[in-house]
Parts: sequence; structure tokens; C-alpha cells
Amino acid sequence: MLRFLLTRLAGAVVVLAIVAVLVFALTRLASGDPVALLLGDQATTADIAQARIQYGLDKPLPTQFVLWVGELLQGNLGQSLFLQRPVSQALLERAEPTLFLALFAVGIAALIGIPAGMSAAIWRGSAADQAVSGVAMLGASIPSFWLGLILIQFFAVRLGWFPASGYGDPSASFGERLQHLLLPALVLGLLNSALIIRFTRASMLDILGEDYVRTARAKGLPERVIMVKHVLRNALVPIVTVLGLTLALMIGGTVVTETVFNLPGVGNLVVRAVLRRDYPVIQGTLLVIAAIYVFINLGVDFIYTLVDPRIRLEGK
Amino acid sequence: MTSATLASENLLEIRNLKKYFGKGSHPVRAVDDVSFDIRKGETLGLVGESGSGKSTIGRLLTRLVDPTGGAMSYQAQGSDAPPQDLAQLSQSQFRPLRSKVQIIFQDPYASLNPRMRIREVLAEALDTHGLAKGAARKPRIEQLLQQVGLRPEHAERFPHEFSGGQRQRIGIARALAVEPQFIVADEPLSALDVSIQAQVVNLLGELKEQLGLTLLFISHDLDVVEYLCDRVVVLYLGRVMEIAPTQALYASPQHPYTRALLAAAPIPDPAQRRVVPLLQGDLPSPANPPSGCVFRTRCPLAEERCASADMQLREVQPGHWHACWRNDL
Amino acid sequence: MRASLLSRWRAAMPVARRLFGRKIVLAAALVLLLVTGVAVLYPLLSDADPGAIEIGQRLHAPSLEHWAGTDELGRDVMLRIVHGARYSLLIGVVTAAGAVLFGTLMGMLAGFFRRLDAPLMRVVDAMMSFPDILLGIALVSILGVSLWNVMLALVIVYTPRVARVVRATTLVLRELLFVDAARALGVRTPKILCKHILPNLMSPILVQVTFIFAYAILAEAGLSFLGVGVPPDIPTWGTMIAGSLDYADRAFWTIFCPGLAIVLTALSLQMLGDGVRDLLDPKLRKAA
Amino acid sequence: MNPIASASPRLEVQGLSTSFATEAGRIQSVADVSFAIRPGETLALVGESGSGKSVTSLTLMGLHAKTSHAQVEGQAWFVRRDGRRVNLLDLPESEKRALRGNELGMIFQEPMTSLNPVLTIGEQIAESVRLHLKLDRKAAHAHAQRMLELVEIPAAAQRVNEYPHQLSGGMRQRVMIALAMACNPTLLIADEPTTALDVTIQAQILALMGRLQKETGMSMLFVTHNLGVVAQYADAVAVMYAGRIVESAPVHDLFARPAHPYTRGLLACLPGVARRRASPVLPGRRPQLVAIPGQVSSPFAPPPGCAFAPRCTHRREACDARMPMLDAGGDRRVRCIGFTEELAA
Amino acid sequence: ELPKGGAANLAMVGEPQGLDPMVSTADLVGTIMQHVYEPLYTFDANWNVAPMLAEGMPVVSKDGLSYSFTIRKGVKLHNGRDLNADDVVASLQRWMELSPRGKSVAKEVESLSAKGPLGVELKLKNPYAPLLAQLALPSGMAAIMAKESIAPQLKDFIGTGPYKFKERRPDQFTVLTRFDGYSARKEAPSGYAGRREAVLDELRFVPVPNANTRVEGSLSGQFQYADLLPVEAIGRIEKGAPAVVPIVTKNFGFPYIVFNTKEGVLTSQPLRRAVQTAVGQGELMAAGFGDNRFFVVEPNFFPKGTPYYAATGSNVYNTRNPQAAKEAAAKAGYNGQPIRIMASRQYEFHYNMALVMSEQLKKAGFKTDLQVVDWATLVQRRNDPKLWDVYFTHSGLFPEPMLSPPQLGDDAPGWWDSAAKKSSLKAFNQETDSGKRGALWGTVQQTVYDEVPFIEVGKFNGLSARSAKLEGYTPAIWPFFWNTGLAK
Ligand SMILES: Nc1ncnc2c1ncn2[C@@H]1O[C@H](COP(=O)(O)OP(=O)(O)OP(=O)(O)O)[C@@H](O)[C@H]1O
Ligand SMILES: Nc1ncnc2c1ncn2[C@@H]1O[C@H](COP(=O)(O)OP(=O)(O)OP(=O)(O)O)[C@@H](O)[C@H]1O
Ligand SMILES: [Mg+2]
Ligand SMILES: [Mg+2]
Repeated sequence: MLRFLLTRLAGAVVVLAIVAVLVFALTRLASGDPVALLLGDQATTADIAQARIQYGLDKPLPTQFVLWVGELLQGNLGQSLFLQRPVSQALLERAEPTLFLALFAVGIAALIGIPAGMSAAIWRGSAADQAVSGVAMLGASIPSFWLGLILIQFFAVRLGWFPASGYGDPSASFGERLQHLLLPALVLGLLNSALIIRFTRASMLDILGEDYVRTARAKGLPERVIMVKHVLRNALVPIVTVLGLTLALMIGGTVVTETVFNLPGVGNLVVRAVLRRDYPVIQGTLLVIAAIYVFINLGVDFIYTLVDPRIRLEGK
Repeated sequence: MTSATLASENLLEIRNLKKYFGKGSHPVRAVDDVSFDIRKGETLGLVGESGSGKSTIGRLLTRLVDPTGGAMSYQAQGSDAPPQDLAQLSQSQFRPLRSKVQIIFQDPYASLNPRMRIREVLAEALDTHGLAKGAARKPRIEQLLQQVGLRPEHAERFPHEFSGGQRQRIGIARALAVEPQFIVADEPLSALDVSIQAQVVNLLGELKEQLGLTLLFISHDLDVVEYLCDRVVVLYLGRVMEIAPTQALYASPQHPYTRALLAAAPIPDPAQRRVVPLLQGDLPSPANPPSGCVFRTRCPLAEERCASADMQLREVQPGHWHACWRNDL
Repeated sequence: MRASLLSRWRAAMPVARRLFGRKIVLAAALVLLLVTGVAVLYPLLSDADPGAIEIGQRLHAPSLEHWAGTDELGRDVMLRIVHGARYSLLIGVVTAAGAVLFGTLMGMLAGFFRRLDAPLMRVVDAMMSFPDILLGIALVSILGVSLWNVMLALVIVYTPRVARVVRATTLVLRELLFVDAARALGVRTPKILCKHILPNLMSPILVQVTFIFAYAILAEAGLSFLGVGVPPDIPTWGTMIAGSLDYADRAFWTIFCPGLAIVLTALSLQMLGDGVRDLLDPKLRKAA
Repeated sequence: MNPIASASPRLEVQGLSTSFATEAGRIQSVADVSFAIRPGETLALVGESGSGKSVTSLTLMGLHAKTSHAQVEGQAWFVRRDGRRVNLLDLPESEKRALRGNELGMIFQEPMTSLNPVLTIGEQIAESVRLHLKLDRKAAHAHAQRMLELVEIPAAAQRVNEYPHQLSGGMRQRVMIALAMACNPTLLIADEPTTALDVTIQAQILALMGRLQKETGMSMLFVTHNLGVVAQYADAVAVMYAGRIVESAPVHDLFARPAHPYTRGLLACLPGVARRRASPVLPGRRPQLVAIPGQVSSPFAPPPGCAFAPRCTHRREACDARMPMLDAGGDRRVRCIGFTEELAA
Repeated sequence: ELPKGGAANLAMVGEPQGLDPMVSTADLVGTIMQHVYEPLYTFDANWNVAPMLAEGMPVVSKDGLSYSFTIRKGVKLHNGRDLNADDVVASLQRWMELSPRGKSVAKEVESLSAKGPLGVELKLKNPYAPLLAQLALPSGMAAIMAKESIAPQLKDFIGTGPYKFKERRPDQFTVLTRFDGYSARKEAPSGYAGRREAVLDELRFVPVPNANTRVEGSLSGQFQYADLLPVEAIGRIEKGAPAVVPIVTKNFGFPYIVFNTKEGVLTSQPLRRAVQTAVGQGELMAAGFGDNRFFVVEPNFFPKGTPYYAATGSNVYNTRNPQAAKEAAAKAGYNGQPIRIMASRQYEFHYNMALVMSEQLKKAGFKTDLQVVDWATLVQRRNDPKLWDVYFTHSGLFPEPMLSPPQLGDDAPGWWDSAAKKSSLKAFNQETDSGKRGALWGTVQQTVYDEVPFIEVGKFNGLSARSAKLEGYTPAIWPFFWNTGLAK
């Protein structure tokens, strides 16, 4: 088990190294000038050139990369050009809405997706199965921003049930903030439940077709026990995987939703950073998002080892 | 034991052949120090339980896997050229020899590309070695199909339009297409129904006779081996336990393992019910084989000395070799 | 091992009949056919300019004259949807084709040659640790906002996805006996890849094509919405929604109708993909 | 006559048919299957792949795939421990469940996949024991360990807490047997229990099953395609072809005087049998095996008459007209026009 | 009287580029930071320069080269200290070093020094009329800050304004709180001038880039003030009455189209004239602003009634004559080179106008290449003369012509440079008599119409909205929230 986790960890480190190179290349190849933006419409070419030197943007790219990696290794993600603060601080400030939104949405997605996927698999081929599968496919075909805009139009603008956007006042209570998250979480949750439905259904079907389920039936166990103890328990591993991945993807994938709902989260940060060419922020955020993905994957692997004795007892 | 030239009757001399899978301190010793000869024109049976290394030997001979050690000297039939060590050849050096050495696989469903018509399957074999080009192509394919008991119009079909037995015939035709001298048949029957097995056994027998082939017949069905083979090699855990002419082996097996194996095979005759002397326990792991004689952990006759000394094959009768201390069986 | 007669029979049945035997798959195919047909033919038959600005006709509600109303510059929304179909389909086709081309190459190499596996797949892992849309944003902001750059970015985004699927399938195929049989015959490796591996990858690749086609249409819309997609003067369904965003409350149709086109097309593609997937060998499906 | 033969059957199957709806129409997987098994008796069900052996046994257990819209006809009278005679095909699901794993045990072909990988083998046995014998957790665990000892698993006390992947194939099949036998069933259905195993392991498992059967007096339906195994272990044999029983007989009679052309062909194509039958073999010149030509017809296009007719060397016109009846002569029942005529003569 | 206290949520168009009001000329920075920092002078309701931190108007020497300022006594900085002349000198020095505006002023300045605790003297090289206006403008502000807080990058924002800086969470809010030690002027409030009083406890500037969201937020009462709304929203806002009040700021700003006079096809002045002939400003304004309540199509850069009103050039304004343009272009030697038009969607009206202009040019036989890029790319690319021919932007309408657009100065993208420009501007800038300056501006305006370094499209009104409860608010280009309070 330890060996399994160690190899995974080593793999994760390699992946992160590649990610770092990719991230730097991605951001620095972009056109667009953060400095000109920063100085405003009245700034002249000379002003801009001078400011570039101040921000170290005049150095050749390899030098910039080495400097950046050096800082990274010390745990320093750099200083935002635009926000006048360390990237890590900017990220921490945005973490809350994104984290809650992602958790909230994954919760909704799981709450819809797992039971729906399970029932579709159990009553395979039935009308209910087809309906669930159809809805899942529909969910995967709707652009999230479009659904968001439409829900805003109806539930926020016309009906006024939810706040249309934002994350509440600086002084808003936690409850009020959650209220702001409800509609975006619903959008994300609904759409992502599609993936979970499909996945749950597929893994349930795989497992329902396994010989040991037949064995369990041959023992005369009630169907309910079979489903929970034998099927779900085994399906849990892939389901946990997909939940983990959904969570990981959502942390960065809330980009569009956060923009639609004007939530001050990480996704929003990154989009704005791209529009502002705030390189340190783009680099830092992309890196952190990829790292979260990699580490959630690692966590999922760890859960694997807990659930599946074949891995847990490996090498014993 | 390596010889500069092969004994005249031998097509292949296999010496100390080894194949270890995996690295580290405990590689899987799939084939460990195996030596035997294959004579020209004979059918040699290779028997043993699952995991004993039968397929691995077959794949080593056709260089589908590269050996870890040992030699496989090959002297082409009807040629005066010096023998070649198949183990030393690189893949590209071996390529021309592939028309001489062919293999038939166990699973008739997986061994044919589902996207290729039978004609294409056979044509690929011919193309690879530049055989039967142009106008000769079509008659050659028809001839091959006929040889294995299929009709010419089958050439345009896809594999899934055939039954298992027919597919196995196609596999045989593909191997025959390059006019080989030597064919490894890796359990060609085990995936087939009994009623079909006989068809394929008969076909193999006929072809061998007609074409003067040398056959390495891998099987775990002792009855078929007895029926089809001239000599038999018994494997256990990647090592040779016994080599003998078929009749001698079935009449008087010398190694305790061979005896156990023969005794365990159920005889299809209710009049001959027997209480079998059972082997205890399971096969040890090939990654961690027992010291000394690898069979000793299950051997009903095991003694202390079995654990220490390395067992070598001994010739007890002319052509009858086995790897056990005892001569009293 | 022993395939039942049933599965033998199923393999023999004409693919098309089994694929379109299901009503829903047939319906999806028809919708796609309609969308493609209109997209290709209409602009040939009519010279109405989707960019024609009629400031006087701003934001008219759907009517007989303007089936889907007009937008903030008085352009006919339906006409733009029809023309947009061309771009959206083009983006889908090019992205799917490109991703499949490179992904298949990468996946096949990684799957077939053990030595290439680890390095190639680590790069794939790294690329896949970014959410699609994020990678898309980053790439488009590098490449610049243009139709071709969006396609290029989406190809890069989806290549790893294909590579993974293809690699997994190749790993399975590589172990199949017919590959060994070809090697035993002396068939050279490039030929084995082309004749034995590639044709058997077609089914999973076909599934990927339809899905990536759908994802590409969705992703383009998302990128355009964020302002890092196709230039707004090209009427894709995504740019149409993005362009009319500020008028959503007054002129709902300006965002609703193009969105509906996206949903309908993506849904049809995914249903078709699902139908194709259902036809697949279950072993390969697991690998995918 | 032996005492078994005289007892009334524990299981009597009459006219069992199972069909499945598929995309191409109904498949008649099992048609008009009748047989009886007496207490302590072993009936072997042999036949080619796809002949309906597994479907027959699964239908009896009530485990046939229900998603394929299975249609089941016929009766299967089973004498319960308390002496009641019930029709297995007709029981409400809850009663069937009460029988399964309790009075009806089943062993499957694939020992590697038939056990749940995430549960200890002890738990998998104990689960069934708790359900049917109403034992508490501790007692059930102890019972599971006893069962492992019974099937000769060394170090049972330790093994009981291990997971399936830690056991070899042979050991897992022993666990499957322990599982099936845990509640002391009166009928054991074994679907090719040794096909996946090596001969030496097969011998162990068969010996074990024979011993257990002797000790408990249970009846056994033994599905196999290995005629050697049939000859060694069965009391009676039923040969299936294309979903139907074509011949059933006591094992000695069947091997000595096979009546149906298919059975005859089956025996003739065994090298071992061929060798024994053939007069002294000349080295180098082997007798041809007598192969059955052709292959099984597709279940979607069954021939109108006898299903074996297309491959039969004794085929006549009448064979193509209709499916012959399963006619009885003594202990033996054969589905062949030739046999019927012989009987009549 | 307004009740003291309360907090207002103010929806702004985005996140400020920073909080240093000197470094950035962005309006948003000025809007927020004018509450924290104050300049020496400011504008009153009629765009007249009025003293703010200065006691009164400066004493100017006869030759117009020396300005003496006196600072108000007892003005408290946010750190509790009294403001003195050293602070002012240091601040203005920093302004002249760092601020794009300050830098252009610095070119005219001979020296700057403190004269006593409250006196400051500034000496010019040449007479420079726009000086006071430059000092007064909130964007690129000549903000007066505590000397000890001055650094190349500001860490503490210590000014003298009625509000002090509390917290900034980028993309969430920037919060200012009342500065209790504020020393207000005594004069009645007028525009930015006069008495300022922090009635509200807290000002929260919330960045809301999506215009619709700003509209909805103000309708739902989430925002007490919503800045710069799309004109389309007027209907909804009017429906939201009486809870929500629309604010229309007349002559809020002007869109302008810059031409590249340095490289590319449009270096040819006759060709630029041809383009001008093809363009119909009326249509552009309609595409950009929809409702004609919100824009004015007129050639004069400054509205009627202001000192710089001039009718010069009206004959070439809003001509939209494709035929004439085609002929003129042919004469200018145009043979189908594509004209690269750069626009961003940061501001929807830029893009809409670019789209329409492209259509107009096509009608006149021009080939156009519309490049829609994001704002960051546009501001980068416009600095490279190789990359573009035309770009779209806009500016607030300021009371002093020299403040905007930057093309009137040197070195701005477009690189307009000609003898006519130099002479007309020199005359205009050196004239300190505001009466005479009006006429001189007419020459400058004529030069712009002749040489077409840029096209002034028209004037648009700003639409904002406030909650009816937010009382005391006076419309302004850089909205301010002193003297406003929340009714109970
Ligand atoms: N590619 C491989 N990698 C690792 N181990 C292998 C590989 N191929 C075979 N082995 C191992 O080598 C040993 C011998 O395998 P081999 O397939 O030769 O046995 P076999 O006698 O053919 O068995 P069977 O009757 O099951 O076909 C087994 O333990 C097997 O697990
Ligand atoms: N759920 C099902 N749906 C449709 N057809 C089925 C189903 N189960 C079995 N069949 C078909 O019924 C026939 C009999 O199958 P069965 O599994 O009983 O054969 P078998 O005799 O056990 O063969 P084997 O020796 O391969 O196990 C086959 O043609 C099979 O394809
Ligand atoms: Mg093998
Ligand atoms: Mg079966």
C-alpha cells in the first residue's frame, strides 16, 4: 500500500513539474500588456516602457522563468501586478466562495446523480432508465453560462427568489452568502450531475454484471442487501473517483459560472487575471488549480486503498 | 551442452533457456533452465499445469518474447548452412526466419483481426515474405483454404462470420501460408467444444503428414497429447520434469509429478473409476519457487535431500529423461 | 472466451441498422442532418447577409418576418443562427478531427511502445489537470482571439482526452493475439500499427469524435462568452449569446435561440455518440 | 437396483423451457427439458457451449437474467427438508430467496470472479449463515471457519479473515463450495465447477465434492462438458443439444451403449475413447478420430425438425419434418426417430 | 439634514487598476480615491477651477510664469498630523514623476518649492494655461498625500479626504470609512468644490463588470448606486421608480476613433479624409448608444455654452457619403489595402460602433479587417504602429481641452505630429486669457477635422442609477459620495 501511494506521489510530482513549465509557457506567450492596462488610457509609450522595467517584465523569458521557479520552490507564488498583493493572498481571499460553491455543487450533483444513476442501472432498460439517461445527456449538452443566464432571468429577475449575483455585502452573514451561492450551485450541480449519473450507472452496470453479484443472489440475500453491501460497496470506488474529479475540476471549472454570477472566486480571479494579463496571478492560480486536481486524485487513490483490499493488502 | 552443429535428426536444440518476467529481487521465473530437442518431422507435446511456462516457451521459440538466457539452435531443414542460435538473433535478423517458424494460438476469437477479411489475413502473411505474388495470389489463397477444410468463397468473409472451429482453421491456414517447417501450436483446442476439437486434431494430423511439418503441440489435455504426439515434455513451474517418447511416458511415467498428472486426468469410462492419489496443495508462485526440486512441496515422496540439491535431467532409458532422485517408480 | 452465438450474431448484423434501430438515435441523426443541411445549403441559396445592420430594427421580438427576432444591431437572429451553424459545425469538425488525429497518434505511440508511455502520459496528465475551459482560456489568450486559434486551442485541449482513450484501447489491443500473430509472421511495426491497431481503434475514436464535436461547440460558446473565443463579428452561436448578453432582459430571444441551437446540436451529437458506444465491444468500452 | 434409484426424486423437472427476448427476436435457450434427481444422486448435464446448460441451472435457482425478459415454462418439483413438494418455478420471490443458499446451493464456474473482492471470505459465508440459520454474528463466524475446515482449507482460522484475492484459484473454489454448503443444502447445483482449474486441482475439488455429498446425502446437478469428469463422478447423465435434452441415461449405460447419434459422436471424438476402442495402434499411424462434422445451428434459425439433423450421419427425411419426442426405454430416454423406431420394433 | 451613519454599496464597472491615483489615469481609480485624497484645486458645478486644499486661487505673476499657492490651515491628514507645504511639494513632485498627466506638466515646470509652512511656489518655463485644470482633475490626480507615506508604490493611503482607506479585496470590494478629523471648507457645495461632509459611515465600492448585473442589483436594492449602466436599461430603471432613480449625466463623454498616422495605409492624410467622408457619426452613435436621449450628434467638441464651443469643421462631420469617399480614396491612391480596425468589447459601444464603421467603409469600397481583441491586447497593440490602422476608444468630456484625448499631446498612439498641430496648440496653450482661448480652440478643432488624426464621434450621456434613499447625490463624471446619506 505504501509503495502504491509512493509511486503515485512520485507521478504527481512529475506531473506538477510539467504543469509548472506549461503554465509559464502558456502565460508568457500571451500577447497583451499588463502595464499599459495598469497605467490607463492616458499613459504614453515611454511611461509604459519605464513601468515594465519596474515590474521586471523587461528581462528575457528564461531569466523570468528561473526567477519564478526559484520563488516557487520557496513557496512564493509571486506578487500580483494588478492587485498589489502576493498571489497567495489573492488566492486565499477568493478561496471561500469557490470552495463552498464547488462543495455545494458537488453535493447537489451527488445527491441527484448517485441515486438517479443507481436506479437507472438497477432498472436497466426501463422507461425510468431511458428518462434518466436522456436527462443526463441533456445536462451534458447545456452550456453552463446559458443555463445560468436563464435561471437568473427567471428566478432572480422575474421572480426575485434569489439574489442575481455577487457574494453579498462585505458585512453579509454566512447564511446570506450561501443564499448567493444557491443559484450558481444549482446550475453547476445540475449540469455536473449528468456526468455522475452516467458514471454511476455505468459502474453499477459493470458491477451488477459481475459474477459475485450472482453469487450473492444464490445465497438468497434480499435484493436490498445485495445492492448496498455487494454492489454499492464495489461501485463506491469509481463513484468516489468521479466525485473527487468533479470536485477538482469544479474548483477551476467554476470560471464560467463565477463570471455569470459575478462571484469573487478563484475562477473569476483567473479570468480577470487573463484579461488584465496579470501573469503572476495567472501562473499561480493555474498552478494551484492543477495541484489541487493532482492532489485530489492522490486523495482518491488513497481512498481506493482504504476501500479496496486488493490494493490495501498489496505486498503483505 | 551447446553444440556447434546439431545432431542430425534435430531441428531445434534448446539449451538452458530462461525467461524471467519483471525486474527486482523476485522476477517471475516463467521458464527456468529448460533444455530439450525438437526432432525433424516429429510432433512434440508440451504439457504442464497452468502457469508452468508452456506458452512462454512457445513464444520464445517464435521470438514473440526475448529470452533472458540460454540458446535455441536451429538448423533449417534441407540446408547445409550452420545452425543459427535463435536466442542471439535480433528481431530484424530473425524476420526472414519467421517464414520457417510459425505459431497457432489458443484463442480463435482473439487471434484474428476482426476488421480484416480472411483474404487479407492470408495475403498479409504472403506479402510479408514476398510469396505468391500477382496472379499466383488467388489460387494460393484458395489452396490454403482448401487445405484447412474451408471453401474458397470464405475468403471474402470477416472472422466473426465463422465458428470457433473454423476460425482455428483460419489461424492454421495463416501459419501455413508462409510455408513453415516448424509450427508451435499453443493449446489450439482448449477453446473449442469437444465435437469440434476432433475436427481440428484430425486436420493437424493430416497437415503434418502432408507437409512434413515439425510440430510443438502445447496442451494440458493429456489424452490429446497421447493421441497426437511422438514425444512429450512435462513442465512444472518453468522446469522440465520429464521427457520421454509418448508410449513410454504414459505406460511408465518416471517422475512423481508426471504420475500425479496422469492420475488426476479423469478417464472417460465409468467402468474405470479410480481413487486418485491426490497432490496436496497448490502450485507455488513462480516468482518464489521452492529450493532444490521445485515439485517437492507437493510431492508425496519428498525427502529432505530434495530441498537442497539442484535437480538435473537424467536419462534413465534411451530417450527417456527425468528430474528425480528416484529410479524405483 | 467462448463468445456466445448471440454475440457472434450481433457482430454480424449490419451496423447501421443496429445503430439507427433505436428511435432516439435515429432522431438525433435526423436533427444533425437537418442542421448540417441547412447550414450548408441555406447560405448557398440565399444571399441574405447575416451581418447586415439595421439600427432601426433593433431588438424586435420574434415575428413572421424575423422568426427569432432581431438583435441589438437589428440583425436577424434566425439568419445568424443559420450562418452560425456553419461556424459552430466547422469548429466542431475541425476540433474533433484535429484532436483525434493528434490524440490517436499520441495514444497509439504511448500504448504500443512502453518506453514512450510514461513521458507521453505524464504530459497528458499535466494537460488534463487543468479544467477544459481554463486551458482553453489560457491558450486562446496566447494565440489571440480568432476563429482558427479557437480551433487550435480546442484541439490542444481535447487531444489529451483522445490520447488517453486511444492509449487504453491500444494497451488492450496490443495484448490481443492477432497482434502477436502478425508479429510472428514478421509484419513490421508501422504496418502492425496501421493495419491491426488503428482499424480496431475506430469505434472508440468514432465515439470520441461525436463527443468532442459536442464539447467543442459547447466550449466555443463558453470561451466566446468569456471574451476569449471567436471574434464577435463572426456569428457563431457562442458569439451571438455573448454579444447580446446585455440585452437578455429586454430581448430574451437573442440569447435563448442561439442557446437552444447549441443544446439541440450537442444533445444530438451526444446521443449519436452514445448509440455508437452501445455498439462497441464491451471490453473496449471498459477501457475507454 | 441401488437404494438411490428406488427413492422418490428430490427434484423433478418437467418440460422446462426458458426463452429470452433479444433485439432479433426470442431465443429459445432451453426447451422442454425434463429430468429427475434422487436424494444422494448426481446428475451430470453435458453438452456443447451454448446448449443451455447454464440457463437450465440458473432458471432452477431463479437467477436467470430477468432484464432480457425471460419467459419460463414448465415445472420443477422440489422436495423440501420438511417434506413439502414445491414448484421452484412458481414460488414467490421471497420463498425462493429463503430456499436459495439454504436448501439449494450453487457453485459457479469462475472461482476468480465469483467472490466479492471487498469482503472477507468469512463474512461472505457468515452472511448466508446469519440469514438462513439465524445465527448471531459470532456464531456465524465460527460456523464459517468450520466450513472452511470442512473443505480442507489449511489454516482456516486465519484464512477466514482474508480476502479472495489472497487465495489461489483452487482455494477460492473451495470457498465457493463452503459457501454453497454452509446451510447444508439438499440440492447442489454445480455449473462447471472445475473447468477453470488445473487437472490436479480439479481432482482435489471433485474428490472433495464427492466426499461431502456422501457425508450429507445431498443431490447434485453437475453441469460440465468434460465427459471424463462425467464418467468418473456422475450417477446419471443428461446430454443437451441446442437447448434440448437429446439423451439421458445412467452413466454406465450411456458410455457403454450411447443411443443418440450426437452422444455417439461425442464419445467417438474423444482421443482417449478412440484409443481404447481401436485395436492395437501402429506407431506412427494413428486412427482418425471420428469427428462430428459441421457446427451447431444458430439459435435464431433453428431447423424445423431435429436440431442435430444437419450434422447427423443417420439423418433421414423424417428428421427434418419435426422435432422427435424424448422417448423412454427403461432408464433411458432418447430424442431420436431412430431410437423411437427401434423401441417400437 | 441627512442622518449620519450607514453604509452604501456602490456598484462600479470593475476593479480599480490600483489605488494609486497618480500612477493610473483610469477613471475608476480617481472616482474612488478622490474620497481619500484631495487636490489643491478642483472644479465647481460650472467647471470653474475652485480651491480645495489651497486657501484660495493662486497668486500668478504678471508674466504668467510663477504661481504661489497657500495651503489651508489646520487641514488634518489621516494619520492625525497637520498638512504642510512639504507634503504638498513632495506630492506634486511625485505626481510629476509618476503620473502620465504630471509628466506632461513637468515639461513646463521650471521649479517647485516650499515657501514657509503653508506656502508653495511653482515656476513655469513658458506660460501654460491648462495648469490649474491639470492640478484639479481627479483622474491621474495631483493628489496631496502625507510625505511619510510617499513611496514609488504606495502602501499606506494617507490623504486628507473625508474618507479614509479601510480595506481592499480585489474583485470584491474596496471599503472607505469616514475620517472623523476631516476639516471641511466653509463654502457651500458646488460640483466637486465647497464643503464636503462624510455623512455615510462607510463607502463600499463593489466591482460589478457585468452591466446587467449592475442594473439588476440596483433594482433589487442590493446597490445604493450603480455606475455607468447601458442605456437600454433606462426603461427598467424607470419602471423601478420610485425606489430607484435614474441619473443621466449630460455630456458625459465622447467616443473617438484614432488613426495611425505613422505607419500603414492611413499615413496618407487624403485617405484619412476619405475615410472621414465615408463615416456617418450619427449611425455610429445610434449603434453605440441606441436611444437618442443618450447621445448627441454634433461636430463641436465642446457643448454649446461652454468656453470652447466652436463650429469649425462641421461640413466634414457626419457626411456618410460613400460615393464621395470612394472617389476621394481613389484619388488618394487607395487600391484595396485592408484597413485594420481594432476594437475591444470591454466597452460594448466600441465594438458596436466599430462594426458599423466597418460596414460604412465597405460601402465606400474600402476593405476592412475588423480585429476584435480584448482590452489588454488593444492597449498593448496600439503602442506598436505596425499592428493597426484604426482603433476605438472613448474619454470623459473634461472642461479643459488639453486633458483629453492624449493625441493632442505628444507620443500618444497615432503619433499625430504636424506643423499645423504644433502651431495651433502652441498658440492655444500659451494663451492664459480664457476668453481668447475659446477662439484659439476653434483653430485646433479645425486642424483635427483637416488632418484627421482621430474622429470625434459625438457626445454621450451617462446613465447611472441610485436608490431613492441615497439622498444628496449630485451627478458627476467621477461620482462622489460625500454629502450623500441614506434616508431612513
Ligand atoms: N508478459 C508476462 N509478464 C509477466 N509474467 C508473465 C508474462 N507472461 C507469462 N507470465 C508468467 O509466466 C508464467 C508462465 O506463463 P505461461 O503463460 O507460459 O504459462 P502456461 O503454461 O502457458 O499456462 P496456461 O496453461 O495458463 O496457458 C506464469 O506465472 C505467468 O503469470
Ligand atoms: N440473458 C440472456 N439473454 C439472451 N440469451 C441468452 C441469455 N442467457 C443465455 N442466452 C443464450 O442461451 C443459450 C444457452 O446458454 P447457456 O449459457 O445456458 O449455455 P451453456 O450450455 O451453459 O454453455 P457454456 O458451456 O458455454 O457455459 C446461448 O445461446 C446463450 O447465448
Ligand atoms: Mg498458455
Ligand atoms: Mg454455461
